Amino acid sequence: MILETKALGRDFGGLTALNDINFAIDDQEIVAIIGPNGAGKSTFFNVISGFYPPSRGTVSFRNQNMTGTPTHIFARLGIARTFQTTHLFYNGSVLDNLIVGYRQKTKMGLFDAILRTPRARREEADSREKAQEVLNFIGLAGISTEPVANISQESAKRLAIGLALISEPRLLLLDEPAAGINHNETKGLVELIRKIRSHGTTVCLIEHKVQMVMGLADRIMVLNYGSKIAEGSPTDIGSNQKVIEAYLGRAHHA
Amino acid sequence: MLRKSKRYVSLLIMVFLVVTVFVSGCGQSAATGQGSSGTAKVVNIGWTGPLSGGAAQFGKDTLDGLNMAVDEINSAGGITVNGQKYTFKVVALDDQYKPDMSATNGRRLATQDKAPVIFVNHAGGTYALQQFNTDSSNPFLLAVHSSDPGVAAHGNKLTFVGADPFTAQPDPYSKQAMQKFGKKLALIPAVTPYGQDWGKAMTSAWTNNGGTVTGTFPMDYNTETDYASYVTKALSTNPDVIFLGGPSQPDGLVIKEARQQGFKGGFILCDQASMEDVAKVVSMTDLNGTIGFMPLSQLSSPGVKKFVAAFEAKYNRVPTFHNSGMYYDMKVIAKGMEKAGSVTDPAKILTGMKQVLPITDDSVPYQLNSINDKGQMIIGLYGTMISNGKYGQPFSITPQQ
Amino acid sequence: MLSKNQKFKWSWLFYLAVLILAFIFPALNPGSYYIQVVSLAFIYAIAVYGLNLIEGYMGQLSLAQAGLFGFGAYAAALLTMKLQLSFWLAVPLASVLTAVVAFFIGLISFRTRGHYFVIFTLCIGVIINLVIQKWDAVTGGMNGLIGIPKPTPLGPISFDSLKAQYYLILVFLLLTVFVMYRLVNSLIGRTFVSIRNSEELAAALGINVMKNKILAFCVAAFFTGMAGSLYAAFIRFIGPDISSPTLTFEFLLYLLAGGQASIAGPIVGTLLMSGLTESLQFLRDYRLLLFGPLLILIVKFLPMGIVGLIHKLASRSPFRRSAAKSLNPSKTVKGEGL
Amino acid sequence: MSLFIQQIVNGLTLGSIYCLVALGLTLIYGIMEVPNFAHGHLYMVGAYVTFFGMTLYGLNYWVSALVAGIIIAILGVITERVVFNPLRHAPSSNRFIAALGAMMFLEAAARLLWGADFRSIPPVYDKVLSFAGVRVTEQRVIVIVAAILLIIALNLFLKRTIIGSSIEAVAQNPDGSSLVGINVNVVGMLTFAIASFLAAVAAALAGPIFLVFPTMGELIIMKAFVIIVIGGMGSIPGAIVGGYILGLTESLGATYISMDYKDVIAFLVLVIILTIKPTGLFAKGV
Repeated sequence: MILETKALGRDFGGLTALNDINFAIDDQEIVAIIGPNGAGKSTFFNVISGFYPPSRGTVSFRNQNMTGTPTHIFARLGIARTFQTTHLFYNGSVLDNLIVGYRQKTKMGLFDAILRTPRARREEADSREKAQEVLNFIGLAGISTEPVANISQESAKRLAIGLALISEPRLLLLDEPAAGINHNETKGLVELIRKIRSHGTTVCLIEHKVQMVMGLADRIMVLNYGSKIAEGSPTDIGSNQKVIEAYLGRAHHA
Repeated sequence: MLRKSKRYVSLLIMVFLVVTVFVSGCGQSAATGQGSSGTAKVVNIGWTGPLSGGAAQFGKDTLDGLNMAVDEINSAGGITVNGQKYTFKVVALDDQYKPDMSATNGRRLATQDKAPVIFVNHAGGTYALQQFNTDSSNPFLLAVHSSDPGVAAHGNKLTFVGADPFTAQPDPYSKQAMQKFGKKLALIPAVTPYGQDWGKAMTSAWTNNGGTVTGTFPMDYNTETDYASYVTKALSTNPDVIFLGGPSQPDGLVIKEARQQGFKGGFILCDQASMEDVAKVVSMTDLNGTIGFMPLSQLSSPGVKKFVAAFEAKYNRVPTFHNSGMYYDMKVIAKGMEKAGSVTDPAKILTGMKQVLPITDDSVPYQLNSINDKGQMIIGLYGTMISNGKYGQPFSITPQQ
Repeated sequence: MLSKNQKFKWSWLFYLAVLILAFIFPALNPGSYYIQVVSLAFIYAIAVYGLNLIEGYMGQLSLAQAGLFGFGAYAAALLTMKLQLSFWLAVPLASVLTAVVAFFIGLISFRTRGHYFVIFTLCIGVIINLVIQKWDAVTGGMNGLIGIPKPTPLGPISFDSLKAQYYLILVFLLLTVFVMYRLVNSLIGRTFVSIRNSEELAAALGINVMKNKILAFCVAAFFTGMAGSLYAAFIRFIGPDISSPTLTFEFLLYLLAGGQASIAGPIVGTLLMSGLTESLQFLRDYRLLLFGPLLILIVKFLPMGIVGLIHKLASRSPFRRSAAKSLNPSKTVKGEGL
Repeated sequence: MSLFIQQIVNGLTLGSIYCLVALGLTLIYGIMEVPNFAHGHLYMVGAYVTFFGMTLYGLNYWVSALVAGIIIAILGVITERVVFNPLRHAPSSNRFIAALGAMMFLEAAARLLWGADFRSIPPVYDKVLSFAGVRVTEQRVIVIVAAILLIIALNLFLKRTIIGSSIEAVAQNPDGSSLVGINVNVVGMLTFAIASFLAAVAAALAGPIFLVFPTMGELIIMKAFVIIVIGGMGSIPGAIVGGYILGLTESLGATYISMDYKDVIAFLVLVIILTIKPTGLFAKGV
């Protein structure tokens, strides 16, 4: 078990966005979280990646209670995440974008930077090397010098994942990785996610493309109105009456 | 495409706005200085002071006087030094009241324009210029129009202060006010250095004459929006007389507010305010019992009459004391150059200026007595008290030599 | 971002030429007026480099900069006048003190974000200005401080002449540019830029956003304070005006005109605007009338200033066109931060 | 005691002016997310228009005030169109900088066209009312009463009219309201018009008591920012309460605490409040 939430809840003002979620992610699993719009998926993600403190309950990562830990510490302990909107650093090339991802592993300070101490040189070389390595891994080595503003949506998605991977996280949280890309590109992405898992990283993703999730995930959690309504293997979920109702019910309302 | 064209529209509007204001304003600015005529050589006279920013009006007031003096001298054929005719040209640079810009302007006037004399009308600029006006490479005479006694106090050998130090005023003012209203004084000085020094001088003059000070309420006349709370507080100490240390119009509003809150006593104005401007915002009846600088136009000496008439003819308005300062300073400088036989050596010019004093004829509005060893000119100035809605008789506030 | 590519050699050559020009400039005998203008522009440029780090690279618009400039100036002036410290001790000490003050300001002000941060820092600037005005016992109040000593001679080198002072200021400027160059091209500089682009992503990458913001603010304050202390020793008279928000707005104008988030921007902008201010002397009030619309036009049409424009023109060649596009910061607004 | 009451009256007068200016500022911020630094300068231009209306064209005081309101409202709309609207999607610091630019322009233009000297709007209601040892001019009473009436009118407008409630809707959710058919552009212009109108009327009300000069806007805008940050940027009740609090604090602070550090107090209060609550006292949303 790598991550566990107990009775997790989160309120906004008077509204309950998350209610009493008990969930666990095992080592080297691919887990997906699905649910209709507004079901609380993003809130759940934000809580387990440290962006929102929970209103109730606990999050523990590798048996360590994370409640009250600052966001950047989540990342340093090994939880990396991507965002729904692809946040990339538009100035600079694909390679440049990746380098800063390695910052958390480096120790150089102000004076190292100004005086270019051996440590600064070594760490900058490491970052570059690591970035190159990740580029190869995510399959963007060919466009490493291309300015980010020019690359395709798919490459941007891969790059965002690469940025999360460069610090070698134990748990990777992907927020709608396949949004805005076509069917073929989605296939490629699925391959990449599998490859990430095979290198020892646990993956948890939110996704709208149910079909993709069914083929990819080991286990699925379904949220509706902030509560967990189902959890299980893709086949279990596919036949779960509550899940079908939740999706259809919403569809009827809309 | 739509977005793009919108951007150009807004660009056009903006350019249009700039051009409009530009063109509408350009007509107002008149060219200063005159070209040389005949065989006369031109001596540049430098000026640095605020022409933009909050103090721009004060800057323009002093510059007008200087321009008028130079025009008069030039149209009379200039000055003759060692057989050579010279005319003057004013080179005025804006420093926005900032000392570093005064310093930059000073360098420019001294080296580019070879000005032997540079006028400045504020203490900060004076201090910045005093750092290098005696440098052997480009020395120049610093002609300061400020009644701040500090500017002459630093022992700078090439500084000429063409206005009386204000320290001469509090004593006669105190005597007048005490006699008429009583011995209790409240002060509302400005927070500026000048205002605070004035407040201190006023306090010591008042107590030396046997009065008591009920309270001091320093006010930032430039940033305060509503003077009422100061007036209320000052009045709560029951003074007989209130000293005001601000510029004319704010002083006027304070007086009006005080009268409206029921104050019946007298006021003393510092010399930053001119009574004629104060009277623009408050009625003469409310001003009864106000003591301050005698308005230039109310004096009846031939020198004043001549100056006022000439100024009105040239600028189409009645001059105040501030308009006259650099006028008579320039007259003294021109005469000093002739006497010294040099238009380039500032030390000689200053010595020459000392030798041409006193000037008591009608070429200058005030009697110019002497220049002391600190470069401070001693002038015969007058104060007055308003009573029955009219300016009273002038009384002398000439400092002790 | 700058990295090892072939464009470099050309720009180095260009920078070398500029450097040589800066060194031989007084020898060309331009007259003390021009030396004065350029020296003053150099001093302001140092302060603008500070603003460039915090606003340009970090995206945090601090309007407390003139307050910090004033603080540095008064600190240096008081250290030399009251404690008789030598210039060489007073300047670093004043700069460090400014950074320390900035540390505490940063600790509080970075709790706020966006417009609140801007207004908060503006208020800090106003408070510093007001305290300088009112605390006459130490600061001389509105009178200011007169007669600040010239830079202490360094062995046989004296700094009495204007030319010597010019070189002194130039050395400080070069030091500033060097440090800034090293900083922004390091991992730390990348970290700052990542925070500008998206505080969320930076935090998700394990970057301590608060700590980095404070670090950048302190470094910016160090140089701003240094500029202030050089100003004090150069003009030798200081008054409360040098800490007024108006000066911050001028710094901002210099920075935007030159181009934010570039190493050349601050010096280009400051020299250009100082030159423009001087050469437009005859326009007086109209000059100020131009600066406002200029600011708006720059923000709208030239968000990366003159330097950005030059980059854009230089990269009009077919393969570099895209790089220019990526300089447009409006594309980086995905983050929550400023 | 009469000192206290006198200062309360002074504080209320000042607070009324602060209120009207801060209301416009907060309205603009709430709708457009623009920290309009030029707002104080629109107030200044409003004072000049009133002044010239009365002295040059001999208009009645109230007519001049109305004319000033309308002219400044138009000027406000122009500012919105030319300066802020094109920057709607730019980073927020750019809008801030553009506002500074607009401010510099207006101040320089005013100084150029009308000179730097102080002017004063001729007093109309100069009679002194006296009760219980307190003396107040009619003009001050007018300022206080008119401000209250304007605040009520603004609230009625926002709550009771369709246009007004659409302004409120945009303030609460700019993206959502454009979906339900409210023209965000029109609302933006209307907001600027109303805010600028309020500023100009405030200037006309204050004119006979205060002085008119090109930098008068700088002082009031700083205070107005303090008010709306204290009150929560975008909050209308916050601006009203904040305005009166600051006016009273200033007049009473000057009396009972320190005249020297009176201005520091206002900014210090702001810093303390933001230190404790980084989003202001009555911030809307999170």
